[in-house]
Parts: sequence; structure tokens; C-alpha cells
Amino acid sequence: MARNAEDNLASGGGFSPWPAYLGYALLYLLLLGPVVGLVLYAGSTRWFFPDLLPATWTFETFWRQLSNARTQQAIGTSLLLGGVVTLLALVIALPAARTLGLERFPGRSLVLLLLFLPTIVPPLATGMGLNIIFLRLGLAGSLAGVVLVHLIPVLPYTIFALIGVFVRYDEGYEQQARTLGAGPLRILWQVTLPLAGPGIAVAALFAFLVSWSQYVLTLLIGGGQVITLPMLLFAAVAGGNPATIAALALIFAGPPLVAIALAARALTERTTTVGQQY
Amino acid sequence: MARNAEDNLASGGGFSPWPAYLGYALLYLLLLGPVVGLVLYAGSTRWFFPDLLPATWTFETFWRQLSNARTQQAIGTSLLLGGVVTLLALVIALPAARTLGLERFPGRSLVLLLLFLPTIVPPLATGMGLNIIFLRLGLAGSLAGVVLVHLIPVLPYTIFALIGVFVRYDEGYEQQARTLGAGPLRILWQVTLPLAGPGIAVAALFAFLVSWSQYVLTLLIGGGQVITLPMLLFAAVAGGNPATIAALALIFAGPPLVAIALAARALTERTTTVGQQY
Amino acid sequence: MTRIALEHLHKTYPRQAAPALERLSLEVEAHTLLALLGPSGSGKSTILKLIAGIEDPDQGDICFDGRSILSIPAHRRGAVLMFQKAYLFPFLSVADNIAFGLRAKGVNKATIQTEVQRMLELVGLPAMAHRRPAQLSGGEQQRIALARALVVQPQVLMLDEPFSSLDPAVRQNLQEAVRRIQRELGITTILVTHDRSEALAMADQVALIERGRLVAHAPPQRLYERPPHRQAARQMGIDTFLTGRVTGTTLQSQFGPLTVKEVPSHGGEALYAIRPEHLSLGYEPCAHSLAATVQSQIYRGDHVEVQVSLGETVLRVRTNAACWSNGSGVFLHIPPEHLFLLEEARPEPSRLV
Amino acid sequence: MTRIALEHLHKTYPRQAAPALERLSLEVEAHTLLALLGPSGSGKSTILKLIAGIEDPDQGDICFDGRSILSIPAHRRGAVLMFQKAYLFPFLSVADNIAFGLRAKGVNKATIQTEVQRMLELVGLPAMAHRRPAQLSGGEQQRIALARALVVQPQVLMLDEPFSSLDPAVRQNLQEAVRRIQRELGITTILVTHDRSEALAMADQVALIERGRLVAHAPPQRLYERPPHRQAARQMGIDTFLTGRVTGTTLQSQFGPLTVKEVPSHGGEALYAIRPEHLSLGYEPCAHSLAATVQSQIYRGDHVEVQVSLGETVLRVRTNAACWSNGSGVFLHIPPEHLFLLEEARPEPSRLV
Repeated sequence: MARNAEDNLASGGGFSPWPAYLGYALLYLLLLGPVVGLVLYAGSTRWFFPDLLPATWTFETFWRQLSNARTQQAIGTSLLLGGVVTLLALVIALPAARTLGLERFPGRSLVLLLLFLPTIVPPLATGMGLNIIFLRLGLAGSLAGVVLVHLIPVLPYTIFALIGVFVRYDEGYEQQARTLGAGPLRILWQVTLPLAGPGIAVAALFAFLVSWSQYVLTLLIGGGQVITLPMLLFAAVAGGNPATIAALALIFAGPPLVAIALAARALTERTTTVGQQY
Repeated sequence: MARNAEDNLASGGGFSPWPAYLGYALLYLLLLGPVVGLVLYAGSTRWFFPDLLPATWTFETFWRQLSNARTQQAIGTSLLLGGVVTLLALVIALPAARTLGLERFPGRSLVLLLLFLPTIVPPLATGMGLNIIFLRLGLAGSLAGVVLVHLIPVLPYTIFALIGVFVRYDEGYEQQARTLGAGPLRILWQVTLPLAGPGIAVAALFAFLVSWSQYVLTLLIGGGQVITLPMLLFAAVAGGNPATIAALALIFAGPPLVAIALAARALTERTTTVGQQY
Repeated sequence: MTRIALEHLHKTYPRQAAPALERLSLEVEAHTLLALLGPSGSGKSTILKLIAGIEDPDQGDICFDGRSILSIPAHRRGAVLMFQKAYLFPFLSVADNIAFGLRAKGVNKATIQTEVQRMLELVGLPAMAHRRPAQLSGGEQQRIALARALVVQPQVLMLDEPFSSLDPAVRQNLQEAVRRIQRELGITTILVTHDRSEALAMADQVALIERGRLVAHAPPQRLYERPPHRQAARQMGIDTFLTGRVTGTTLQSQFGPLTVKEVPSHGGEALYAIRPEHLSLGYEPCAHSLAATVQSQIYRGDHVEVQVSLGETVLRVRTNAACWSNGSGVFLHIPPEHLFLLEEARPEPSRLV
Repeated sequence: MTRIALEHLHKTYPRQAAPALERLSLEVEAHTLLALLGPSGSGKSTILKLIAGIEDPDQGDICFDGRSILSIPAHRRGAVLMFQKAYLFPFLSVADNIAFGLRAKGVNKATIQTEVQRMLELVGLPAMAHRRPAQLSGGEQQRIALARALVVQPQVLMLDEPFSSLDPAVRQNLQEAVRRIQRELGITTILVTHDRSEALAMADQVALIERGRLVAHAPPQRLYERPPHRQAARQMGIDTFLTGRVTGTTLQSQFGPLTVKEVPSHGGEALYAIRPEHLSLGYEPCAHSLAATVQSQIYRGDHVEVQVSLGETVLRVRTNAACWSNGSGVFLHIPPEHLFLLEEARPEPSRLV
């Protein structure tokens, strides 16, 4: 019996995964508990202590929020912003990640770490400085300006997700396609992108999520002209009506859930085993 | 000539990395430009238009900030917080990442994506809900509570960085060590951890950076009892004295730079080629 | 040193339909080298993993010198497994790699140093102590891995295709080194390989494994010259089989009547085989020949392999010169003294209940 | 179809001190199969990459039928390279993998379908069209990769160790398939291998490559039986070399006087070699024998390799039976008719200026 315990330890290289699972489950509970509370709150008209669940139910607040023109416009802006940022981030990140993943050059690790510098410079400091520059460039208060500023926190995570693919990427597939008569564009669309598919799905998910929940930079550069969902949410929090907060939080959580579902589908339907680390 | 262009395209699988480099360089300029401006501002006593650089220099504001007891205490709290969060995150993330990296089970991709759910639930919503729970548990306003709440945004990135290692990890090294007579603990310390070294360095860096720049959750759970550097920075921004802001921003940027340098060193001094993706 | 006995070992991996090992029993005498020969996926490596303790059998027992070792954890069995990949720890120097097992045992520093140097000399790389594994060639890495395995003075040494990723010249060189050292130290050794010539050259005993079962077990020369049955004969490179009834010394084979020397003890169908190097070709018929057609010839340096067809069947004949033209009619000489009897195909062992 | 000429090819990879290829010139006749034989890292694969257009030479030229192809981009050269790894696209079915090259050419759908089916039949896997690559065995994957390469009717087919990761039985099977198809279609083919027996069995011509240079180039049988110089002889498995002055028909070798049949045309030191299978051992001296000591014997099935020492030198002798005891004194017979003259070691070609 002592030996079995030892074996389990050793087969996990000294780790047992169970404490980690428990810890993670606890975190989830802490995290989702309040959200569930909010949802219940949003749907309740009467909920008195010590009832476990609200006495009467309604989705009125939720529907009211959703049919509000201001909310609809914010949803549209947020989606457009997230979409454009995701696309741009992929276009910039793919070649960078390919180079960093495939090639070993001196100083490569340092470049990788510097990629993360943007995430540590306090956004307020950056934002204020950028605001001045963007004002001069006529980008302040415009969607284009917000897109650019979103790229700062988005790019590092996108590149990082894609490097994972290209570190294990085998250029032999492209060479094989070439000698079979495929030109550069055909190779890009029919070999490289399908092979990197799962990684691209994850990178796109990251880009969208980071952009979607951005608040400070949007506010600073958008200057009140670009209204996104997180800004409505913050306003509601300041307003203090729990039902409104809950309804907006629910709306806010929708698109990320859809994005996660899409990414999960892209990951599981692929039969590729190349560069598949996710 | 046409052929050379075609070749360059194809050898990058249809990408040329240069636009990406240019784009990234531009972003860096946008990002660091204001910071450099702030530094110059912090050090200048007299700086008039149209001089390119300040006329006279001083580090007085900077030293005043650094010798301020309140600043020193905030630095201490931030460092302690970052250190504890990093350590805890590694202990939780290592076994989880190992399982997710080495084993293929149904629903694995979904689990991976759900790991990122915590990053998308708006921190304000979470924070408020947690605040209530933590108050009941006596964790609100305590460093322990802040550590726990920091783990929510920290863990996904830590696990993600480590999965990259374990996806390419070869358990053969551990099996080899076992048949050579090494027990589970010896394998953990002398085989697994050294092999995963570079990945652990990157994961630790992530954990520290995310915790270090955390503001909203610290404020909500710390309830004004736990004062970290970002909170001083925000207060200074609200105060509006550019020299103070600049000085604090400089202090704030110091430890992340040291962390990046340490991680870069851990990456380059290792001669291991195993699981080395960074 | 140690006698190994495998008793009715049964092992099925999770999510696999077919068992990797099926009630396999096998003994390895102390001080000898046993080669496990078989195609990839036949269960050879599983046997090593079970002995090493990296995997546990579903049923059956493993004994060293008559005592079961199944309850001993892997790192205390004194059974060292060396893989196809050298698995040198990349963050340790060559000397520290070799010392790894001794440190785990708690051997003192001075002893470690002398032992490491002794092993480096044994494997022929005395000046490599301070190199990093990445600075070594593939063959050198395998030598260091061998030194690291030997330095702990294992009861049992197991080698899982340790040469198959090496260039032919390096491979032969290392085969000879392993064989010399194994004989010198007398360690009971099991070598897994899918290369017949490697098994024949290195082993005291060869065990043929197919689909998780032991097919034959004999010394190399006996196995090569007189494989007991069709499966073993195929693995030894024979593809000429003759069946039919024997009357007197005449075999009524599927290709026609042939003279045999060995006569079966019982009546009924008999199964004969002959090695390709004992067949020969000629333009004239002789006492023991069959008409055939030359299909193709493959030059292999020290011999030429001629493929001839007898009706539907294609046979390989080993000759010295490629002086035949494809499509021409020839006579295949089958010398009676080289036709040997095989056991009838054994009935399949019944599945485990 | 296509005659290939490599002219003074020179290639050094970035961050490498030694050149991968050093002014290498070589011709491949149309419709023939040339094997490039040499140790790993000798530059064999670089030659294929240069022809395919995956790499560009630093200097030199490559011509198909007399016309330089260096200015043609890789995907328009009609030179298909098949790697050791099958590189089947995992996201495509077997049929779509085979169709890949035809689609790139813009061939119409109906033609693609019939061509794919024809190729599947040619490589012996007619029912696999709808499988995924992951569902195939290693040998099947290589067959599909071959079909994918052949379906575009390449001018030149290049094979970069396509069999080396396969089991011996599968390997031989696939070697024969490739050889048969190559002869049928008459495609000019270059095969890279480090396996001597594979090169001898498959090639019309064998080119020996060492450290980026062409060492010898001849038909297999000529190369095996009469390698021109020491380097080539070593690669053909010879390790018995005799040097000395020849007076009349007597060679004053380093081991003692020996009779020779071939006599050098000039005076001075002559270099002789003999294949291991032409040496023999006996307990009695004869006219052409030297005293030696048996070191060890390796059983290899169809022969026994005996290592004997003459002073410091160890030689391999191929015999039929292992009837020698280690350490015993024997006589090594060196038949004069099998001792052949080698060219003196050629002076190193001068480095490129």
C-alpha cells in the first residue's frame, strides 16, 4: 500500500493533481457564486431573507436593458471593436510568432520577455501620454484610436498563444507542398493556416476577450465618444441599482461565452495533430 | 527578381515578418514615448517649449517619493503580495498544467478554455460579490484575502505558460531516473523542476506581473487596508502633479524590469533543450 | 547475478482493445543476454517496462532469483532500463549524469568520482567527463547512457532498441561494446530489438515475440538453423514452405514431387522449409528441381536475390551472380539435405478467461 | 525523361564553419535511379534540397536536360522531393492529399478523381481514399506520400531516406514497390540513403558522398567489387588494407610477404584491399597465409564474423562456422586472386578560393 502511494506520486513526477483541482474548484465557486447571485438578483422582483431563491421571477429588467438603444449601440461598438482588434492582432502576431517560434537567434528570450513589457506599464500612465499624441493625430475619440490602443494589451497574449504553435511547427509540410507545385499563397491558405488552426483559434479568443473587457484605455482614448459595454457596466455600478448591474453583467458575459464555445469547437473538430498544444 | 520576391514570401509561408516588426516598433514608440516623457518630466525642474530636453535636471522628486514612508510601505506590500501570489500560483498551476499538457482526455480543450473564464467576468462584478463573502470569512481587508483574489486573474496565465512546457515534456526522463534508483522526491527536485525550469521562469514572471499591476481587485477586497503601489499611483493621477506621477511610475516600473531580467537570465543560462519553448 | 522469471504476465493498456501481453512466461538465466525479437507493437517493450516497474501487470508475477519483485517500487528493484533515446539529463554534465544513480543511493563523493571515471573508461570515452550531453554525438550519448546504467551495478540491465537510431557503422561498434561489457560484468541482460541480425549477433538466447505472445525461445544458432515452426521460420527470413504428404522419402509438395531426408514420424500433411541460401538455380533440371520463371533480381553486394515464380507463388533465392534474364525459364534446385521439417502450426493458445 | 547535371555546387549554411557541399559535380542519366550513399551529415540531403529549390546554392549550377533551373521557383521545377517523414497533410483525406499537387496545377475534377484512383492502385492501397492519414500505418503513409509525388508526373523524383523509419519487412516491401514503379514510369530518380544494402539493391548508379564531396560514382556491382580507393572501399565494408612495395608478384605488406596477382604499373608503395568474405581461416599455414589470433566471433545467421588480430591490427573475416576458440592462434589465408589494387589516396581537392 505504501508502495502504491509512492507510485502515484512518482507517476505524477511528485505531484498529485487533486489538490490543484480542489483549489481551482474553490476559486471557481468564489468567482461564479457572486455572478449567480447577480443573475438571481437581476431576475427577481421580490427576494426576502431567509428564502433560498427569489419568491417571484421576471426577466423584465434584462429585456428592458437589452431593448435600450444606448445598450444596443454599446453592444454594437464593443463587438465591432473586438472584431477589428482580433483581426488586426492576428495579422500582426502571425508573422512575429512564426519568426520567434521557428528561429533561434541570440537574444530571442529577451525579445519574448520584452513583448510583455506593454502589459506592465500602468495603463493610466500610457493612456494619458497616448491621449495627448492621439489628440494631435486626430485619433482621440475615434474608434480607430481605441482599436490602436487596445492592441497594446492584446498583442502580447496573441503572440504568446501563437508562439506555442510555431515552436512545434514543422516547416517540412510547407516544403513538401512547394515541391508538389504549390505557390506561396496556396501554401499560406491550404497548408500554414490549417496547420496553425487550433492555435489561431486560441489566439483569436484571447484577443477578443482582452479587448472585450478593456475599460481604462477605452475611456481615456475614446474620451466618452466611444461607448462600450464595460463603460455602461461601470456607470451602472456607480448608479448602484443591483438589478441593472446584474442585467448588464449578463449581457456582458454573453459574447465571451459564444467566443469560448466557437474556439472549443475549432479545437475539437480538427483532426490535425500538428502544432496542437491546446 | 520576381522569383526572389516569390521565394521570400514562400520561405515565410506567405508571411513577411517586416510589416509586423514595423507595427510592433510603432506600438512600442507609442507606448514608451509617453513613459520617456514622464521620466523627463519627473527629472526636470525647468522645461520650456520649444526645448527638446529640459533645461535643468534633478532627481529630487524621485528621491523624495522613494524616501516617503508611505511609498516604502506600499512597495513592501506590493512585493510581498507579488511574491506570495507567484509562489501559490506555481504550486497550484504545476500539477494542473502537467495533467492538461501530458494527457489527452475528452473535453480537454473545453477545460483549457474554461480556465480563461475568470479573466472575462468583469472584475467589478466579481469583486463586489467576493467582498461580501470575504467579509463573512474575515478575509476582507486582509493581505490573505487580497492574495486569494489576485489568484483569479493570475492562475489562467500561469497555467497557460506551463502547459506549453508539459505539452512537449517527455516523461521518459522521469522513468529513466526511476529505474536508476531515484525516489519520487528526488525525481521532482532533480529531474522535473530542472527540465521545466524555463517554463517555470516564464510562468513566475507572468504571475508576478499580473499581480503587481492589479488595482481594482486589490482596492475592492483590501478595502483601503492593503495599500499597494498601483493605488498610490492612482491617487497621484487623481492629484494631478505630473512630477509625482512620473516619479511613482518610475518606481512602479522597477521591480517588473528586474523580474524580466531574472526570467531572461533563467532562460538563457539553461542549456536544456527540453520543453524549452520560450 | 540474477535469474529472471516471468510468469503468465498479462497486460492490457487502458483504451486498447487487444492485450499488449497475453499470459507470457519466460525465463532468463543469470549472467546471460536474452534478445526479445519481434515486429514493432508486439509487446517487447511492455515486458521491459513491467520488469522495470514503470508499468504494473494486470495478472502474473515477475521473480528475481525466485522472489517476486512486484511489491518492490521501481526505484528499489535494481533493474535499470536503457531506452532508444539516451535521456541524458541536459542540465547536468556527463560526469553528473553518470553519477545520478550513485547519488540516489547515497554513495560518498570520493567513491562516486572514481566509479564515474572507471565507467567512462569502460565505455571508451575517458575524457568526456565535463562535456554537456548536447555536445556529444548520438553514439557517444548512448555510451554515456550505458555507463550511467552500469555504474549502479544493476541486478538486471534492460536495453530497449538502444542502437536503432544510430548510423550502421556506429551501431555495430556499440553492439560490440555492449556485448563485451555485458560478458565482462556478467549482468543478466534483456535486449529488445526488431533487427534479426542484431539479435543473432548479441544474444545467448533469442525469444521471438508476436502479438504479446512468446512464439519461440532458443539459442541464436538453433533458432536460425532449425526454427521450430512457420512463424519462427518467417521471422528468421524464410519464405519457402513446402507442404504435402510424404511417402517413403518423397514429398508430394504443392509444386510437385521432391525428395526429402527427414521423414515425419506420423502420417498426414507435413510442413517443410528451406533457407533462401540453400536454394539454387540452373538452366538444366537435376534430380531435385522444379521448373520456375525468373521475376526479378536484386543486387545486394555479397549476394544476388533472385525472385522466381512457381505458378502463383514467388520465392526468393540467394545466388552469387545476377546472370539470369528476367522472364526466362529456369530450374530451382532444392537439395534434400537442407529441407527441414517444421512442427505443424501450433493451435492458438486459448484466450485468457 | 530528364537528365540532371550538377555543376560545381557549393553551399555553406549560415552559422556553419564547414561547407555542406564543396564544388560537387554529378550527372544523373535520364530514366535512371541514382543512390546517394554516405554517413549522416555528409551533405546528401542538401543536394536534394538544392535540386528541389528549397535551398539555393552559393555557387554552381543545376541543369535539367542542359538548361539551368536555378532561376525557376521551386514550385515550378517539376522536381518532387519525398522526405523520411511522410508529411501527409493531417487535415486532408488520403484522396485529397494525393490530389494536392494536381489541384495546384489546376487540373479538372474528373481527371483528378481518376488519377488519384489510378495512383492508389499503383501503390497497392486502392481502398484507402477516404481514410485520414492518422489512420494509416507508417508504411501505408509512405505509400500515399509516394502516390502524391508520382501523380503530378514529376520530371525528377527525389527520395530522402524514405524507408529508414520503417520495420525491416515493411522497408523491403516498399523498396521493391518504389523500384518497380520507377522502372515502369521511367522517372529520373535520386535516392538518398545511409544504408549500403539499400543503395546496392535499388540503384542503377551509386554516388558516394563524404563531407560534401563526391568520393566515387559507379554502378553498384562495380563499386562493390572494385571500389576505386580506400574511402570507397571502407564505405563498401572493407577494412582489410595491405600496403607495401611489390617485387615481381610479392607484396612486402605491413604483416609480411604475400603473393598478389595484380601488379601496380608504377614502382613505390602500392595499396591493396580484400573483402572480408574472401579471407578464410585455418589451423595450418598455406602458401598465402599470415599468423593471427582469434579475438572474438559474432554469429550473424548466414555467416559468422570472426575478428582476428595481426599484431595491433584487428581484421574481420567472414566464415561459415564458429568453430574457433577465442585466443587461439590461426592462419589467415589471403587468396592472391581476391587481393585487388586501389588507387593511392587521392590528394584532397584544393579548397575553393
